[in-house]
Amino acid sequence: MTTDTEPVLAEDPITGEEIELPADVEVGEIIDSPVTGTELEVISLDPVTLEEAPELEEDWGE
Amino acid sequence: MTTDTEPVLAEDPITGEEIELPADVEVGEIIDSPVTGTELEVISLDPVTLEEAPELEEDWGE
Amino acid sequence: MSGTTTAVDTDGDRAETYTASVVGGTGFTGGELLRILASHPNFEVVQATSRSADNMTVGRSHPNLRGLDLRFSDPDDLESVDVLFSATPHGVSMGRVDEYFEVADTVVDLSADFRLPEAEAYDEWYDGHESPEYLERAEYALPELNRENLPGADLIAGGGCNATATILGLKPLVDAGVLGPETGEVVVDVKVGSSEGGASGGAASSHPERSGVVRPYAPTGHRHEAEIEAYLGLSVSFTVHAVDMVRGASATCHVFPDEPVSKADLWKGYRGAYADEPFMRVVSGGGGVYRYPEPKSVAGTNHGEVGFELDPGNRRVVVFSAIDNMTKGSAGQAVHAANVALGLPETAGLEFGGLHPVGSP
Amino acid sequence: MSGTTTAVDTDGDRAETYTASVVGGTGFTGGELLRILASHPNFEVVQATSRSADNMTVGRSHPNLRGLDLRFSDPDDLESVDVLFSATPHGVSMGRVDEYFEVADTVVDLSADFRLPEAEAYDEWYDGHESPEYLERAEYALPELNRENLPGADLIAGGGCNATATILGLKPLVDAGVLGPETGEVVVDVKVGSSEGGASGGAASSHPERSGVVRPYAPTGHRHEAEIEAYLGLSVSFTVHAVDMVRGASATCHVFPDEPVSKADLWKGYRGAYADEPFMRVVSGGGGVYRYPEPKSVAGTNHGEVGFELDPGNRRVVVFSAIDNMTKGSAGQAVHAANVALGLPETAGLEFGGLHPVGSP
Amino acid sequence: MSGTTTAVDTDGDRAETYTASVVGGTGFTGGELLRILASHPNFEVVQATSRSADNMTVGRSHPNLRGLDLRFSDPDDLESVDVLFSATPHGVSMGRVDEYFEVADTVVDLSADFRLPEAEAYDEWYDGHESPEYLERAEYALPELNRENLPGADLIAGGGCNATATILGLKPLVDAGVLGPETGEVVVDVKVGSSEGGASGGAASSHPERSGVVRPYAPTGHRHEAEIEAYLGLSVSFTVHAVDMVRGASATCHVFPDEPVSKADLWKGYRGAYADEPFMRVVSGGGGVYRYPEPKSVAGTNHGEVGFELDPGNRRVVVFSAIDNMTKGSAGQAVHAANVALGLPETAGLEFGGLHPVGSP
Amino acid sequence: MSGTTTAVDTDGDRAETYTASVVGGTGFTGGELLRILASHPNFEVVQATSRSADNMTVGRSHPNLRGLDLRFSDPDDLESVDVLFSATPHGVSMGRVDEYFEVADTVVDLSADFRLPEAEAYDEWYDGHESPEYLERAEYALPELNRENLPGADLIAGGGCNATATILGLKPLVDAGVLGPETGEVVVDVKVGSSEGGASGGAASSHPERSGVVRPYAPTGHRHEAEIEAYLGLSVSFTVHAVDMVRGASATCHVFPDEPVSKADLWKGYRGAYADEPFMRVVSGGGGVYRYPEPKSVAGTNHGEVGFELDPGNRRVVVFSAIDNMTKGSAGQAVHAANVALGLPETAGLEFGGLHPVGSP
Ligand SMILES: NC(=O)c1ccc[n+]([C@@H]2O[C@H](COP(=O)([O-])OP(=O)(O)OC[C@H]3O[C@@H](n4cnc5c(N)ncnc54)[C@H](OP(=O)(O)O)[C@@H]3O)[C@@H](O)[C@H]2O)c1
Ligand SMILES: NC(=O)c1ccc[n+]([C@@H]2O[C@H](COP(=O)([O-])OP(=O)(O)OC[C@H]3O[C@@H](n4cnc5c(N)ncnc54)[C@H](OP(=O)(O)O)[C@@H]3O)[C@@H](O)[C@H]2O)c1
Ligand SMILES: NC(=O)c1ccc[n+]([C@@H]2O[C@H](COP(=O)([O-])OP(=O)(O)OC[C@H]3O[C@@H](n4cnc5c(N)ncnc54)[C@H](OP(=O)(O)O)[C@@H]3O)[C@@H](O)[C@H]2O)c1
Ligand SMILES: NC(=O)c1ccc[n+]([C@@H]2O[C@H](COP(=O)([O-])OP(=O)(O)OC[C@H]3O[C@@H](n4cnc5c(N)ncnc54)[C@H](OP(=O)(O)O)[C@@H]3O)[C@@H](O)[C@H]2O)c1
Ligand SMILES: [Zn+2]
Ligand SMILES: [Zn+2]
Repeated sequence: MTTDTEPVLAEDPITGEEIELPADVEVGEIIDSPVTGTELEVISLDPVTLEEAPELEEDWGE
Repeated sequence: MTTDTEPVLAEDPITGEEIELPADVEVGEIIDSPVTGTELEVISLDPVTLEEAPELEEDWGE
Repeated sequence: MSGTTTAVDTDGDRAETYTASVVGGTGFTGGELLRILASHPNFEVVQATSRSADNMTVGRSHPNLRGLDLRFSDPDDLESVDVLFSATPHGVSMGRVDEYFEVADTVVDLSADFRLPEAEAYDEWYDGHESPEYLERAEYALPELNRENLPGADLIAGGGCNATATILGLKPLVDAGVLGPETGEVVVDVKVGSSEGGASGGAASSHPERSGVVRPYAPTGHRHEAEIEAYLGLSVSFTVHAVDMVRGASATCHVFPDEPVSKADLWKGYRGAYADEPFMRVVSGGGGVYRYPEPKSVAGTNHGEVGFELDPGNRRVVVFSAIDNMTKGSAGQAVHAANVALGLPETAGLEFGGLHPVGSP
Repeated sequence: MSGTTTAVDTDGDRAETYTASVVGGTGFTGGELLRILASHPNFEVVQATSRSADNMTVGRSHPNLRGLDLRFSDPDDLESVDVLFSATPHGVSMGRVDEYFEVADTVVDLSADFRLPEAEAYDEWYDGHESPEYLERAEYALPELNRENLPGADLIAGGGCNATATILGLKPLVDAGVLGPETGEVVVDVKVGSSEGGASGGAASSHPERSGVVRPYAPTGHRHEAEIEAYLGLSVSFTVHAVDMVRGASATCHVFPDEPVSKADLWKGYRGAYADEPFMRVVSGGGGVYRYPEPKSVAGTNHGEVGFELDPGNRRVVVFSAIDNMTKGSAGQAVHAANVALGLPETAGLEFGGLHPVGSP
Repeated sequence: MSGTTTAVDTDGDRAETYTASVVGGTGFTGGELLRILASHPNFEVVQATSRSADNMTVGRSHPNLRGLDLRFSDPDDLESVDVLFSATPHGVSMGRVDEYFEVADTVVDLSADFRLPEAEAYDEWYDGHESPEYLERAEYALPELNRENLPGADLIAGGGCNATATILGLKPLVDAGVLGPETGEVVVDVKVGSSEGGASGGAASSHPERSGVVRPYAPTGHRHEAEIEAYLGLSVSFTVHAVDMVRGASATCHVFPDEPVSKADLWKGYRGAYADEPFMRVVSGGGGVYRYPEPKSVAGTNHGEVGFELDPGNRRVVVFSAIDNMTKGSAGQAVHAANVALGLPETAGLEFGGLHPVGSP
Repeated sequence: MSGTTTAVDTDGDRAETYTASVVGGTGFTGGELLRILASHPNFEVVQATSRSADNMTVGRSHPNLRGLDLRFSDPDDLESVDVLFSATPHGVSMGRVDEYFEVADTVVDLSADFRLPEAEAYDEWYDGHESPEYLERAEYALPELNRENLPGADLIAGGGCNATATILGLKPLVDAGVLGPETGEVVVDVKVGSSEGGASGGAASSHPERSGVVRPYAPTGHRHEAEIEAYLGLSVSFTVHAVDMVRGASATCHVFPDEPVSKADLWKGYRGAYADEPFMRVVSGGGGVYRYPEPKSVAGTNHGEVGFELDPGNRRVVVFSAIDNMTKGSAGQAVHAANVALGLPETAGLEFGGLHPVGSP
């Protein structure tokens, strides 16, 4: 995959593994972890810090 | 239900309850219990004695 | 022969009760007959026959009838009843009809054995007929088509499910003169559920092979064409597809009238035809999810839905007709006809109005 | 407040008729309530509400109710009735219950709003409760559990469908002392149909995504655990899966009794528990295709089926329980409870016995 | 503009690799494009766009692509590529086509925006066209119809799925002179799966409402008629039904030739037409369960099956045609056309042959 | 005995090609083997046997293999091959294994005949064993469990599909010491599709009876318990339900560890266990529609998905495991094992990644 800007690195809050995120992530954005699929909220940039996003149960459930 | 011949009575081998069977049951016949649905084999007549029929697993299973 | 008994119903009224038996009680339409008759206010079920499940409880075959205190009996040991319903494969009833009339006053047969008025038609579409002398005596069961001849009839022949859907859809056009033997091609493209094949299905009706299909199962030459020709006077181009539902028959009829018709004409014709019919509904356009007839809307009921649409140029009328093959297409139709024949209220035993939502009905 | 009217039924008898309305009439359980009430001998439907389909015919939402001459009204314009049924999402009724009692003598709520006896449980499992003062007054609808407290009740709380299936399956074991708060793990593995999600489903309930699934939709932490704990006194390990059917909830309960039990014990316990219940059947083993409880056998009906099997070493009891979530699991249970509360025959309006064969019900 | 790169494949050969992006990557056909391109030996996927899931992984939308290391990007940030595939709703591409050609050499559009050769047709069947100047430049994607014009084409318009099924079924008859503009009525009765409605389905496509249906969803006036007219020169009577499958489009065409044809003629015509086609199969009669074309037989593949049957009187030819709407009916057809346009092996990336048994595919 | 041939592949490289035959070629897993082998770069199919369809084309049974130029042969006329795959009902291979080794160097058996290491287990769970001398020689096929013993193995025993799903789900917990023979109850609640029953299904697997079910088909005493015990050293409480899909097996395992575990522990254990496995994915939580393992996500592929969730109190771990019974659960596993045994690339012939959307796979 070619991109104009390099991906940024961050730590996966669940597994502690280093993960790659797109260069243009913003504070408050919800993004899924490439390791666990968990939805993460971007808490801060530089360095990028992530936190598990509150689950939107109703969004999915029956 | 009208029938020409009266039903016969027997003891359900699982629950001990008295059950009604058709008048024309024969030894060796497989018949289902009206109480439990279990398949029963007619072991003897007069009085009618019943026993749980060996399960034909393959008949049903996947 | 069993005399008609006079029962006292729960409200203290006097009402007719007729005794009835079902030949072919393990089958799908036989089970449906038992279901309807068991809760019918004017019928008392005497026997249900089976060769393969003789002496077993009816609920073992039909889990919805577990509450019924009845065991299958041998089809050779028929007791006297008022009405004998037969739901056996084609060819059985024509060989046993004399016997049936020895034990019953009225015989209602769900197979094709007495549906066609002419013995020749059996030579052409089936393997001939063993008891052609009964053909004239038989009345076609569908009340929407043949109500006037049913009262007092003692041999009633249930219609084919695909034929029923087609006849119900096209009859108003025939009556209105929009469609006749001289009109051009009438294409009838039918979609049916798996219960139409009966309880004894082979490899093609196993779940892995039958799930999710759109399968041309009668591309041409389907025998129900003969019924449509006999009762509507039309030769139609008929094709049947199996689709993934259990109950239901849906006929889409493509008609090209000689003279242009308008939507108002069609509404008038269809509403007029079915206004007094207790089981027919015209459904055509409108809002929401269910805008045209579909089997889901009538599943489990004796209702039929018909509707239509016009091509932009008014050149083609598309008629949609949907029934449940197990009720309106067979067992329900048979009981409806019996109700008419015996002078009972037409909807007796057939009041269930269906469910929503319902899956593959 | 509307007085109870005394109607004259078609047979000339005098019978109680109660007026009733349904809040949430476009919804799935609201539609099911309307279906049942419309053919119930003792109810007359006055209103069905909808905000989104105000003034539209009821049949536009529910094709099985096309014959019903009724249009949706605004939920803010409630007329006085004897019984008000509410079938809205969780949280609506707790905010409107005062209002409901202004127009109705009896309120039957299908949501979770009044199911749990303690306000604290709402803090723990939901987002708290707006009208905790009603919690004591409310009676849990399930007659098999709470029949003695229903007569005369004026606030009835319908059970959750998964909780209902579980409670019906396990209660006989609790009553027999086989299972209690001290017993080891009880695993309840539930499989449900898509109607459980209601009419307003999102992406996960679209046909392409939802067809053919076995999808863990509530792996842990399902709110129905609270109900089971409240009414059976058991803490269970609860997991719910979506499977490909529209109607139905099936609970498989894995129980490890401290003391060995025999099959005869189990038959005795279950038969004893449900012998007099008009809607419960014990189905366990036997021949044919339908040997254990399954949703197909009860689809469209208010019946519940329970059954069991023992591990070869008698170490584990597996209990199967099957209901239709739309009837026994919600609308049917609500009407059943209302029947008991008002002193009507328990099965009134709930006689439909189901179909065979039936697809994905 | 991105230059064509020359890659070294795993076997050490030199092979062309083209860069490609997909606009509309969360959609059903967009996901199918990504699936095919990701394992295509000659394509490298650069971007997949989404407005609603920007920056999320592609595998979150399409679980079969969890192994793909790619996140959605904003459709406004398109990078330069060799080939841009667009899989957006009708009307989007016609407004962005200039922009697309700024970033890509070749544009393959799956919507209806460039399918019809004449701008007037867009006025008649759609809401007009924003970029009519591109219509002549566009080539219809279906290689079986338009192979000779595809090499070098830089704007390729994917066919409609129902039109594709119909065209594949009828073209051999047209080529053989059995069918032409002067022939009488041609009725095309189509049955389609739920994926045809795309990923954003509303109430009618929720699982409870959509399961088990035979639902007339386009009784008359379907826009694909325009395509069939444009490419076969035939005006057909077209009706589309939704049935219970996810993938699949099946067209049953009822044709009444002026001159009698024989089965041998038909076999000759169809075999001749498709003998050299890598994706077409003629299936007509024979034994076993799968005797005629059906969607299950081609599910997940880029194959098309066609077959036929004659009425007893040879009056009518019934033609059956089955495809998977997601592959042969859209994404597969698009890649097939791109393969031809770029001079790649026709079957590259499209080799998957399907499964048996398979449910509702 | 057939010598290993050295073929020249399309790219001019030299690669091993092994000849292979399939006994039981009309069956479901036999058909799946043929599908995989036919497009496998290192296998050449020599024979597929059938008693019932001898001399018929393979495509007649399996429509996806219509392109394959092969006819069934009699199982008594086996030619020499490198690898013989046998996909017959339990009991056939144990009687013919000597014969198989006369014609083949390597035998891969998909039945239960060589799965269990001890002859006594066959006495307990089956009807004894005819060729117990082969049991030690046989290697269990599942590479995730037994990779180190497969290279060079000449008798390979494919795992049971339900056992495979369970073993894949629980093995990481066993390896991590969370679960062991001393841990309390492990409940395994399995849901399977109809293809598990094979092609010769009876009444219970007919479409009308099997559609839409949640049917307890092996309440207790399922033979796969023996495999799980043999290979994981765990005695599990096992219950299997039939649900409405064609392909797929989904195991939900309820585990109660002695020591509390955290989600991070679980992630670490599962990621660690499967990080290098080409076919395993950990799917647990996250957004979108597909948050946990489900059969739809792996349908048609050799992938397995596992995931987990914790009860609020961390008391219970729920493990979900989903495979396609026809691939990972039988034919795919068998080819995967053969690849390992013969030193071929593990994923050869098994690259298909699945579809989205897909119905009941
Ligand atoms: N299914 C439909 O939708 C439908 C619609 C309209 C009309 N029909 C017609 O209704 C009839 C029954 O159809 P079905 O679908 O219910 O079939 P089915 O499920 O196969 O049932 C046939 C029944 O007939 C019994 N039977 C078979 N041969 C018999 C014989 N020689 N003597 C006595 N009993 C015999 C069978 O039971 P045992 O073997 O246990 O005796 C079984 O109970 C057919 O003629 C069919 O064309 C069916
Ligand atoms: N589905 C089941 O199997 C099941 C089983 C047991 C219990 N329940 C419970 O029954 C209740 C209804 O479930 P359902 O499945 O029928 O849901 P549903 O199909 O989504 O229907 C909800 C109904 O409530 C109406 N509504 C929503 N918000 C409202 C408001 N603020 N004020 C007034 N009306 C409102 C909606 O109509 P408008 O938007 O048109 O007003 C709709 O008619 C829920 O509490 C559910 O938990 C459901
Ligand atoms: N489904 C079929 O069987 C089939 C067959 C033949 C042809 N087609 C045609 O293929 C096209 C796509 O169909 P589909 O079924 O894949 O639809 P779909 O599932 O609804 O997907 C549409 C996609 O387009 C994106 N999108 C919507 N509006 C957009 C806009 N204004 N700008 C950029 N992206 C936009 C959506 O994603 P975001 O909202 O996230 O951006 C989504 O990814 C349609 O034109 C359809 O007619 C479909
Ligand atoms: N289905 C699954 O998901 C699955 C998963 C794991 C393991 N397995 C195992 O794989 C094996 C095959 O299962 P299946 O589902 O493919 O069964 P199936 O569809 O019933 O096929 C069985 C095949 O064996 C042939 N056959 C039967 N008896 C034979 C005999 N005595 N000699 C030679 N051939 C015989 C049959 O063909 P003819 O009658 O034409 O000869 C047929 O081709 C079974 O042992 C099963 O336990 C199946
Ligand atoms: Zn479905
Ligand atoms: Zn299905």
